Amino acid sequence: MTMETTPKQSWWNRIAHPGQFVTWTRPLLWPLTVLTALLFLAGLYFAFFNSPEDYQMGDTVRIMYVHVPNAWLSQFVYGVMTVSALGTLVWRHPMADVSMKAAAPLGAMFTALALFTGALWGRPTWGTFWEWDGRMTSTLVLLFIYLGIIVLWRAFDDQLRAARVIAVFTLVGAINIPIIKFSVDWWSTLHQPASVFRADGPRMPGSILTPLFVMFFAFTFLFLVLHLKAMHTEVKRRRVMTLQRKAAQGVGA
Amino acid sequence: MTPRQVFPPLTVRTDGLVCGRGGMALTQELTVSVTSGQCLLLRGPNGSGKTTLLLTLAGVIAPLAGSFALEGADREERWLHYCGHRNAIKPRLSVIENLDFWRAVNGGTGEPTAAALAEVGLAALGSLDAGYLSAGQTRRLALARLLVSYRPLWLLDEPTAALDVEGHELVTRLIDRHLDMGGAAIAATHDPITLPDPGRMETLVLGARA
Amino acid sequence: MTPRQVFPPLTVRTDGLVCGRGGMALTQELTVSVTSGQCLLLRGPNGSGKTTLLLTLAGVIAPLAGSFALEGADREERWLHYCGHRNAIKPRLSVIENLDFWRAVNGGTGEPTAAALAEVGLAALGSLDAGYLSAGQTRRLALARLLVSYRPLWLLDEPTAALDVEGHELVTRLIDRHLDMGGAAIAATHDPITLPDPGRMETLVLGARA
Amino acid sequence: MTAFRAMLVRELRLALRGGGDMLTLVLFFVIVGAIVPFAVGPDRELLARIAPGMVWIAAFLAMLLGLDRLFRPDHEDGSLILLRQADLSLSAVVAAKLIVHWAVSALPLIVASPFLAMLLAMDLDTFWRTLVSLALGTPALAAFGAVGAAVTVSIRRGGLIAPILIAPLSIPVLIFGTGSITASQSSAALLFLAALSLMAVALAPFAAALAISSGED
Amino acid sequence: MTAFRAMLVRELRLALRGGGDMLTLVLFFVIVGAIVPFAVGPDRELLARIAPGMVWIAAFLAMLLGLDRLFRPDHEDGSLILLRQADLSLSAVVAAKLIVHWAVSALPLIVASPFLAMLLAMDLDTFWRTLVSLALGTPALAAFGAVGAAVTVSIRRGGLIAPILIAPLSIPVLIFGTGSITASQSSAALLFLAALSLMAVALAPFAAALAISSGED
Ligand code: HEM
Ligand SMILES: Nc1ncnc2c1ncn2[C@@H]1O[C@H](COP(=O)(O)OP(=O)(O)OP(=O)(O)O)[C@@H](O)[C@H]1O
Ligand SMILES: Nc1ncnc2c1ncn2[C@@H]1O[C@H](COP(=O)(O)OP(=O)(O)OP(=O)(O)O)[C@@H](O)[C@H]1O
Ligand SMILES: [Mg+2]
Ligand SMILES: [Mg+2]
Repeated sequence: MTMETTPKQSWWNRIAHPGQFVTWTRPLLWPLTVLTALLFLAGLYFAFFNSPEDYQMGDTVRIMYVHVPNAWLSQFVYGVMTVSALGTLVWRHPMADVSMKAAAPLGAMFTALALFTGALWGRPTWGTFWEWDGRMTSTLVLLFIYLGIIVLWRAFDDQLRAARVIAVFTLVGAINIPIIKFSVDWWSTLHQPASVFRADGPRMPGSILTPLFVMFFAFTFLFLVLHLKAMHTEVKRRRVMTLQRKAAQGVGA
Repeated sequence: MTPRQVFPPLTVRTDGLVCGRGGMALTQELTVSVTSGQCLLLRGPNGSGKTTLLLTLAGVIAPLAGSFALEGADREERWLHYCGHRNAIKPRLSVIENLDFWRAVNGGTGEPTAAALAEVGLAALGSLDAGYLSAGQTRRLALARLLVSYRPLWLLDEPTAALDVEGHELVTRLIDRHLDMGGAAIAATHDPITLPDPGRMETLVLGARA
Repeated sequence: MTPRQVFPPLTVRTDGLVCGRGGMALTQELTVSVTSGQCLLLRGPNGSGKTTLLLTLAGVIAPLAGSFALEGADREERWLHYCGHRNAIKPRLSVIENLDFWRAVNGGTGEPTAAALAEVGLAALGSLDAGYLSAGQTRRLALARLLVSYRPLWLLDEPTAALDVEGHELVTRLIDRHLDMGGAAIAATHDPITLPDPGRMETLVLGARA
Repeated sequence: MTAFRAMLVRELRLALRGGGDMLTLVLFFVIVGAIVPFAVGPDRELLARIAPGMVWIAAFLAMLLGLDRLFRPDHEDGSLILLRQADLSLSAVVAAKLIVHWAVSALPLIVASPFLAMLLAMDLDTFWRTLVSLALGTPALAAFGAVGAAVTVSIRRGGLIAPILIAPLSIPVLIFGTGSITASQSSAALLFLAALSLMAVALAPFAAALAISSGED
Repeated sequence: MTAFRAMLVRELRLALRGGGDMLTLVLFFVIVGAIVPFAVGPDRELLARIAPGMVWIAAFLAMLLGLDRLFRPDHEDGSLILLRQADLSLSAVVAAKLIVHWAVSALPLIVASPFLAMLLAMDLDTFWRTLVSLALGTPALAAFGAVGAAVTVSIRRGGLIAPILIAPLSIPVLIFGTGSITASQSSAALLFLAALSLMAVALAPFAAALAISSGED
């Protein structure tokens, strides 16, 4: 990763240099962490003490405050990856591939959480952990795509080279995800599963919406913090690797 | 039989080009230029970065720093032949089929297939499965690829590898003719190539093995 | 450091050996014998059957006529090293892992891995993925295989291919030492190999290309 | 002989002279069909019900078999580097490979499908619909396969990764493929299928070419 | 380090490095399993019925996918010639390759089978039977595959022979495999599977070694 760092650039070019990126963004890390913590405190308070039980689901409705934000993030993160992929391919921005790589495991995690909480939720409401309901299914497929990308990252031994290739695949995936969602919905309406709780069925009173939104921001900020942290570690990892290589060859000289 | 000066005058110029593998520099900053009718010999111990440099010029590996450019050739048409360690010869295709394919794909601006085969001394084996060829014969077939379509710049990676004495002369003859036609060549080699006119040759020695 | 005369005296004797490919004879009837401390150089143009002959002696290709035998070595233990055009080096295994594997599989009677690597000049690259090695470095690694387990007879197919000048000397040195130890070698080569004591070398020129 | 045709001919020759790949495909395809009855038991109308799905799964899995041979050999013997220098654009190269890949891996399946239909006790009408849906859908499968193969070609052992990448992308094909056979609004499904194939085949060459050229040697 | 262990370690490293690692392998099966409902529809008890067949087909596919990489790389880079000169007997070499091939293409399936069971709505009993039948049957598949692969590399045009060789041998394994899960007298089927695997694994190394060493380079 080499770029001619001409002095006095725009912020864009400044963060283009990995080292500078780290120094510039590290100050952001702590405030963001604190903010996230606060949001979670507020959200959890609302969720547990300040929102009514659901008339038919009882307390299990509270799972929703975790489930929905995760479900949303599972798609949001892929959006982040798509933008990063564009950044890698079009603008060849050096930090773009770092961000792309850092986002993948997070996306997988949030998607898995959405599935998990959903499954937990499904047990009391549907009497089964897994139902081939459209939205759940497309989330599952999304998880597979995330895992595929992670596997891809692990498989390349030259990360710089990997970035552009994986960017291509990420974009292909981005084009396909809507198609997949659509097809899966078509499919699940084709053979309607027995008794699916239509998630958006009961209209939600404000008392449910407020905590939902707070949690929603809490999780989004959580992602931002983790993403930033992961990018920093990735930059460090690459530095170490090049140093090791240099050392390995230095011996021979 | 080959027309003289078929290529427009051209110059390959690198400035501050640093190539390397896996993010590590192998060469120091190279600022060289090769013009029509010149052949640059890359010498240097094993692992000194000859192949890497050639691949960089071929656009396969991104340079670590600096840049290179070809002046005088028009952008749109492909302007180089790369002949690497691996011969890109397909078993299960006959010798002629192999060559015909590359001739068609690279734009058959050069000699006809049969002539090229005769030139490299494979005339008799045209219909043999290329997988049966001996090491040197395979190399000769790879060289024939340079003849069936004219490109101004040749990047040769150890062109004489596995070739017999007569084959060494063949390579010198081919390069010489290519230079006559106004082409340029960059050849990485261990055993010395000497053109009839030494003035046409320059030698670039790459650093000792890192 | 290497013991002198570790091998029992032995002789490779062929009588009326005709080898060829696809049912076609490539060589005339060969009746040669190579004994301990001798090196037979196979010369000849591309496609003249050097590799074929070596593969025949290695028992990979059945001779068209005649026979060959190794006298003096006991039947049960493997008695030859073959080092062919292809290097049998695995990417995704580090240099050391590659060599260690062959050492274990061929019975590690020879030098320890590290020593062999240092010998061929790859000491610094031991932990590198072998797929990253340059052509010459790969060749050197293939040669190191001959050192990690002693076998009386070496069949070398263009051992100096892709090697730099210093590498040529390396090959001569290795062969010479092998002969010192009472081994025998048959080497097909295009660029001349000259041992310090020319009396140890014989040359067999195979027929012109069919 | 134009460059593109030369590319086609070469790929075709290599594929046909290579030997068993096509045979393996067809046999695998048929074997899948042969196994299912043992799994679900002799219940004919149940068989007939799952038959379309089985055909499509078999087709999908069979198409995975040939993938590793799409770019890897050219990558390993250095041809890919040279093809990047060719007058023919890399995407055209991929297109040619795509066409041939479809011809040697999907066509045989379509030819073999009567056996499958027999084994799975399809009625004639279903069978015809199956043929049509296969013909319309397999190009998309091939295209996604090509992308997956291109992305993994510079990995030294891409073997199993490609299928993992391809499978999620192929799900719509499977859904609409089976849907176009069984579902009530099958014509709509057929349309989707055709559209999907068109889009995939149109985009795949460029995506694959980009992946190949950015994964350096 | 004994020669045989060295061989095992080498094969394992080659298999697991560069994209072949366990996550990939397991993921592969999970995804193949997850594909099925999209084709046949999410009907739970229907899924449950075809699950055994699907699992076995996935196993078969994985075996086939890995086969090409069993001997060909060693054949093409010249390792096979050298292995013929090794102190280790060629049949031992094949045995090592066979073991590793099974380990990387059958074991992951067994690891992944709980997920498959969930996705395909198997009940616990069926699940256990599936595990047992897989553990007993897959060695046979691997062994037959190895012989076929050996023939492919050693004989020119061997590509045609291999599938014809593998298919008929594998079909009984698949049939009894699925049978042992669904059928009433499953114990008999299991016995047969075990016997088949034993025989195949015992004979395959020698057959394959013979094929390789008799095949000219
Ligand atoms: C594995 C199981 C499940 C998965 C993968 C899943 C996935 C999703 C997804 C992808 C969304 C959409 C989020 C968005 O549109 O941004 C969502 C929203 C939602 N889900 Fe689930 N879900 C699951 C189970 C459930 C269950 C069992 C319930 C209720 C009993 C449920 C109730 C909801 C609700 C209320 C929403 C928010 C309303 C809406 O976005 O329309 N989900 N879930
Ligand atoms: N990913 C990598 N990490 C570290 N070193 C690498 C990597 N890839 C290649 N190398 C090193 O870079 C060098 C490649 O050199 P190159 O192949 O250009 O040598 P060469 O001059 O062609 O040698 P030869 O004369 O043997 O062909 C080798 O020393 C190799 O060890
Ligand atoms: N199946 C076959 N049918 C006909 N001819 C064949 C067949 N296989 C190989 N040949 C021919 O046999 C010869 C093989 O020669 P061999 O590889 O031994 O040459 P060599 O002396 O090693 O040449 P080099 O110096 O290039 O390595 C080649 O001329 C090749 O064309
Ligand atoms: Mg080189
Ligand atoms: Mg030879």
